[in-house]
Amino acid sequence: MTAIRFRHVTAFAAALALGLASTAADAKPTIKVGFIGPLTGGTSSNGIGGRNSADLAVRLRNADPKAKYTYKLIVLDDQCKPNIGVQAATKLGANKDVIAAATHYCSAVAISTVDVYHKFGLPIIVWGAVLPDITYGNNYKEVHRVNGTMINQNETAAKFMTGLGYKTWAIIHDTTDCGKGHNKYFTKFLTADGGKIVARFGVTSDQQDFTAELTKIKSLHPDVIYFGGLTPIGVRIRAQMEKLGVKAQFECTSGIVSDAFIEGLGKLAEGTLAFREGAPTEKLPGGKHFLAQYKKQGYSDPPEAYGAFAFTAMNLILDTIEAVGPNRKKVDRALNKITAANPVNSIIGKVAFDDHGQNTIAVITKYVVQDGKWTVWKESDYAKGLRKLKGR
Amino acid sequence: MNRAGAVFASLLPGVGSAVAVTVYVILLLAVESQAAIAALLVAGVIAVLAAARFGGMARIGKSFAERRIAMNLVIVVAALAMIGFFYEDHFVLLLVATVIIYVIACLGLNLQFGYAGTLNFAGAAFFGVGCYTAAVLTKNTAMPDLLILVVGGVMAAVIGSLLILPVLRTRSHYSAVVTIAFALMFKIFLEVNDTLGGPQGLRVDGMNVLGWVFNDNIEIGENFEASFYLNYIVLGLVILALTFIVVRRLERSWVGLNLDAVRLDETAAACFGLNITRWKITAFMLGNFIVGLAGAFYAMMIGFIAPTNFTFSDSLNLIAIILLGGIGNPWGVVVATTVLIIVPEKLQVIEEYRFLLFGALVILILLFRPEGLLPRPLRTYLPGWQPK
Amino acid sequence: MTGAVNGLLTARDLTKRFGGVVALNALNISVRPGHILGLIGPNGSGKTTFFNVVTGIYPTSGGSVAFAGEDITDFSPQAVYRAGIARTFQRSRLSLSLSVFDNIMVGNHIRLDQGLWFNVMRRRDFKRQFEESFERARELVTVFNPPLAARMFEAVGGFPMIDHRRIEFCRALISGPRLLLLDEPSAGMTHDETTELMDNILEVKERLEDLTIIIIEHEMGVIERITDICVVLNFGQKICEGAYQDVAADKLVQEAYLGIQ
Amino acid sequence: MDVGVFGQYVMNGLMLGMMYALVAVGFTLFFGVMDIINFSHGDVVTVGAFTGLATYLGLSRLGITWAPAQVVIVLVVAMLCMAALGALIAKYLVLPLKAAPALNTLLLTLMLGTVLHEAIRLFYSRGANPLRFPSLLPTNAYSFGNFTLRVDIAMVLAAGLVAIVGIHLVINRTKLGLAIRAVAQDEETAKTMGINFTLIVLVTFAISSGLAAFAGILYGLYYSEIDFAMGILLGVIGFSAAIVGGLGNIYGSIIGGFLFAALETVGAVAIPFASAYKDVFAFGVVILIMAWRPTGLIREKISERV
Repeated sequence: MTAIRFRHVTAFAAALALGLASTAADAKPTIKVGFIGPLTGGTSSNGIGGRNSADLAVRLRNADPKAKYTYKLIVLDDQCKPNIGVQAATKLGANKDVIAAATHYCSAVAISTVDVYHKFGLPIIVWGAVLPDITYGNNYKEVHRVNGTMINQNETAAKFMTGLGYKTWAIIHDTTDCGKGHNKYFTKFLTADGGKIVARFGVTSDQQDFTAELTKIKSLHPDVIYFGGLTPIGVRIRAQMEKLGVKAQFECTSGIVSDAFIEGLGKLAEGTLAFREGAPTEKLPGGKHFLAQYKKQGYSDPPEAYGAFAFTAMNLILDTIEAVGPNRKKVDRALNKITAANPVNSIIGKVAFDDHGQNTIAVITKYVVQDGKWTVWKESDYAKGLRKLKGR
Repeated sequence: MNRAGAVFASLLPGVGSAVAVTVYVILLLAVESQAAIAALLVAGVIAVLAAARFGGMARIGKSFAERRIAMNLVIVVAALAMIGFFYEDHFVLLLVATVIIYVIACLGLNLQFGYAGTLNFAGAAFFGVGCYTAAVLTKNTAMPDLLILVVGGVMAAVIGSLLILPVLRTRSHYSAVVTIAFALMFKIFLEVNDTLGGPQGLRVDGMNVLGWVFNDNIEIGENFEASFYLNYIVLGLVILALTFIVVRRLERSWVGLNLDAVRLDETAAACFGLNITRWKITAFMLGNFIVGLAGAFYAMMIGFIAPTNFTFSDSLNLIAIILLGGIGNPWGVVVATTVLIIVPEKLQVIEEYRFLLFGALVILILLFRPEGLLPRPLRTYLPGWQPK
Repeated sequence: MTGAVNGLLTARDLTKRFGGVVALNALNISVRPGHILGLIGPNGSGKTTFFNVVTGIYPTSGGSVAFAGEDITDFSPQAVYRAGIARTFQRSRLSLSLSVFDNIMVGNHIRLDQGLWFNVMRRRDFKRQFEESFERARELVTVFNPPLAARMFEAVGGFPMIDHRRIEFCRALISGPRLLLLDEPSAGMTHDETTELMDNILEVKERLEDLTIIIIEHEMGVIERITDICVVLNFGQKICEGAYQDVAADKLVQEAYLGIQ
Repeated sequence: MDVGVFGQYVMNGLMLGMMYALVAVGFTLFFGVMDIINFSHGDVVTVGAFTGLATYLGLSRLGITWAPAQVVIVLVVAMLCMAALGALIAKYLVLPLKAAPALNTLLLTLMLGTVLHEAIRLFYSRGANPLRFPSLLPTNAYSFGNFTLRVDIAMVLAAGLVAIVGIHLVINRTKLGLAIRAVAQDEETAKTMGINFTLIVLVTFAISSGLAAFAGILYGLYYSEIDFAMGILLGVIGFSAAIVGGLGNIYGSIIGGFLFAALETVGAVAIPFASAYKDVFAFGVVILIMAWRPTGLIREKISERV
């Protein structure tokens, strides 16, 4: 019996400690908000950039004396894997203290988590995933998105590439909804613009060896290899293209616009093309301010391509909570009121959600890797004709 | 001492410990501050060690053995109390439900490994078979969900039967590679096979039994609303109870004896007429059935499944649970599952390191206490039975 | 070969080869019902192999085995057991982690209802069967060692070697076989223990008149004391058969053992 | 399919086969001397690769940038470290469990594998992400139609083959090899012949693990990318290869390695639309072979005393 008495004692001790801890909180009530993104794995640089940017929004808010609440950011890792994402989403949704969240860089994850947010009534703003169906595939009032979809970037991509005079394509895409989406839309626009697709391969999201596919592609001599997917596979394909002596222009999507892609390939990255919705961060209305603040906080990693979106998403959430108070339903209703009729200003310019909670981003930026940097096409030596893409 | 006194005396340790454990678990689940949780865990370990040191364990065990019916009731009450305490906390209830499901699955694997000695490295794969069965059936058929659970189990058993020939013909290392190869094959297959959702995975509809929708919160009147996870927990507990009884009775019967004999010495067993093949198949099929059933249930509860749910390391974790709990001891499974699932979830500090810790833990167990936390006791065919 | 005619177990030209090695070479052995036959010979002369072939652990390479008029050549071990042949092993193959009762019940397999439904759902009937089996086992154990009967539900690992042997005997006898194959029961036991054990065997033999036993032994004392007839093997061949005294006197046998040329 | 493409496939197949064989040989050596399966082997490959990468980074810090020197030093350091690791594993984890059931050792090594690659994931800087492995070999290439031969790949291939031949010579031509084979044959007799059993086990583990490091670095050079999980599949394939060839038989495991690679490549060619099926295909075949030849293609002698 000693054991049992002993347990009781410690139990109460623990309870006591708990009580003290809670009373020791400061005057402002603390509100929890969430962030989910890929913090580990091949796409982690984007995830961490996004995490830091969201965290920046929270820090600035907590530093602001006028703020009604103190905010605590709950950060979860979705590893860019759908089921891990669903687990993370369930965690946030199930935790009643979390009022709203900025979630997901990977479309594959986002598309599978929207149900969860709907089930738990947790308002979220997607900050990086580009698959249209995330917002347009359902009527969930809880789901919003500040960044654009993959439709426009693929339209631009097709027009641009055919414009450069390329004729034949081989498409490699990962078989997640994200890769399939890219495959679908790029094919649609490319065939419209008269491009010819000679081969098409669906690959799994953690495939290591592409020699089989590339050997096949090589024997078909396409002008361009289009890759619809994310950084890690992009790196492998490009590297193995070199090993097999595949001489084709490498064209990708917003999914590889990250420093990790360049780090992973070094010199080989040179000349890779990619397309992304939204202007480059430094050219955004509030871009300068954002980058300055980001620098000031001294994060070890860069904000990456979608940091500005993550910052905006989190800021929107915080503004809304300040306005209507920490209540999921209220916050959600308030977010849905941000429409073309009454848009709000943010560092990425005006944000207005349509009836599917989708923010409209018209501008698409064309990137090319030049000297180990993602360079806007217009300003690149390639556009100026000082350097040549493959086969031009 | 009079009769009533004696009864009381024999009940006290069991009831006392049950109450203590219940309170403890509730606290552990309720507490948020990492320090408090750590403190609780340390306290728990010390308490258990102390209990063992001063023979408390023996007394508790004794009173559980003597007052079976009473104790079972106590356990049920304790479980209900726990659930009642958290009736509206989605997250805690989700944890509890997960624990329940994993216990069921591990009971199945325990049947294979603990009794028949067939080490199945594809546990997660067969779990996955159940999950995908549920996903496909809920989407494409109007089959009643309870039936789907059963079908999930059957599918796991059927697909498992593909492995029976190689598993039977091979011995230890070699049969290990069969299940390992299958585990990997299964995951890769799911990834590359588009019709089953590929790496994207599949949505699964929640359960709906006779019009009772499991995914809706339970609302009674205006101001009472309980988490929808309660539905799953209740059903889960029922399934668990049934599984537990079946496994327990199997162990406490000639079948259990035969399985042990087969595991310990095939040749000798054969010389006394035991049909090795029959018993290995029985254990393998039944085990996979249980695992698959658990899988189907899990899929419908969690609502989404993808290949990365069913990796080789997931299979290893299932084995780790059995090993930690004490090979062949169902109660061990319960304890080990609770520890391995709840502790990392609560103690966020270690959550990141959980796999590392699992691995290290198992290594230590194998080196220093191969019989696990709760070593399997000798077989008692009829609890409380005394030779005349 | 007179015995062969009405022998309970009769091996004809039984042959077993492992690759090039001939372990049993056209062996003819027959044992009369109710007899105790001693099987002796130097190490590697094929005694245990003979048991393993008879009990179906090894397939034969030639020849035949008949039991009670039925041809049991290359029967599976299970079938041999069902036919009524039980055995013990040289290195006692008990499951040390199981209880005495469990180990004995393994031998009782043939009498126990193996149906899943019976075992899981019909617990009342199971209880009855269990109690019967327990009584049976307890009686048998009492014959060998009364104190043991009080400790039926303790792990075998905790008992001394001699009790292991006894438990093994019980495991072999519980099913009421007609032929008992004992593989060197005295192995790893002191002289006194061996004597004790032999008393046990003889005691059992008295109770079960028509039980036939084939015993492999090195202890000549044992053989002399309990066997009705001996067969001497060397290099898988029978070199001599007869009552112990005659066999012991035989020149070939002495050579085989002492290596006199 | 034209000759060039065919040649390319053969090249890919040889490359994979060589890596599998290197790993498989390790498994078979463990099994030979100890009758155990060391499932951490695959992750030792990983650790070896990461050690190599770390060494490279270190060298660059020191300003040693002459590629040939880098290659040699990276290889030597990684192989020595892994050899040491292997010996430690043998001494403190495998030998203590000698008396326990074989499955315990299997489990222990499996878990050790988890510990190893999890440790990399958690404690190696950015270890959770795929890391770029430097191409330390000349990258100029020669094209013949659709067939491209890259110097570095040719060198990697050659190196691998040399290693395989080397280990084969060690086992069959040296005193050490004799001792190893003696232990593999019959531990007791070997002991009576005055062979230090423990020492031989340690040495064997060291050799195999050294080979693993070698394989890991070749992997890095070939894919120019390594990540903490790479060893899992590699290990299992290596093990399967060893099993298919018949554990404890060096030739068997080498054959098994190349056979496995051949299966994958054939699978990839046969179903190019989803070349990832190649692994499903390969593992399926392994299971079938197990059913057909329960102790591997080249039978391992099983003697049971009753």
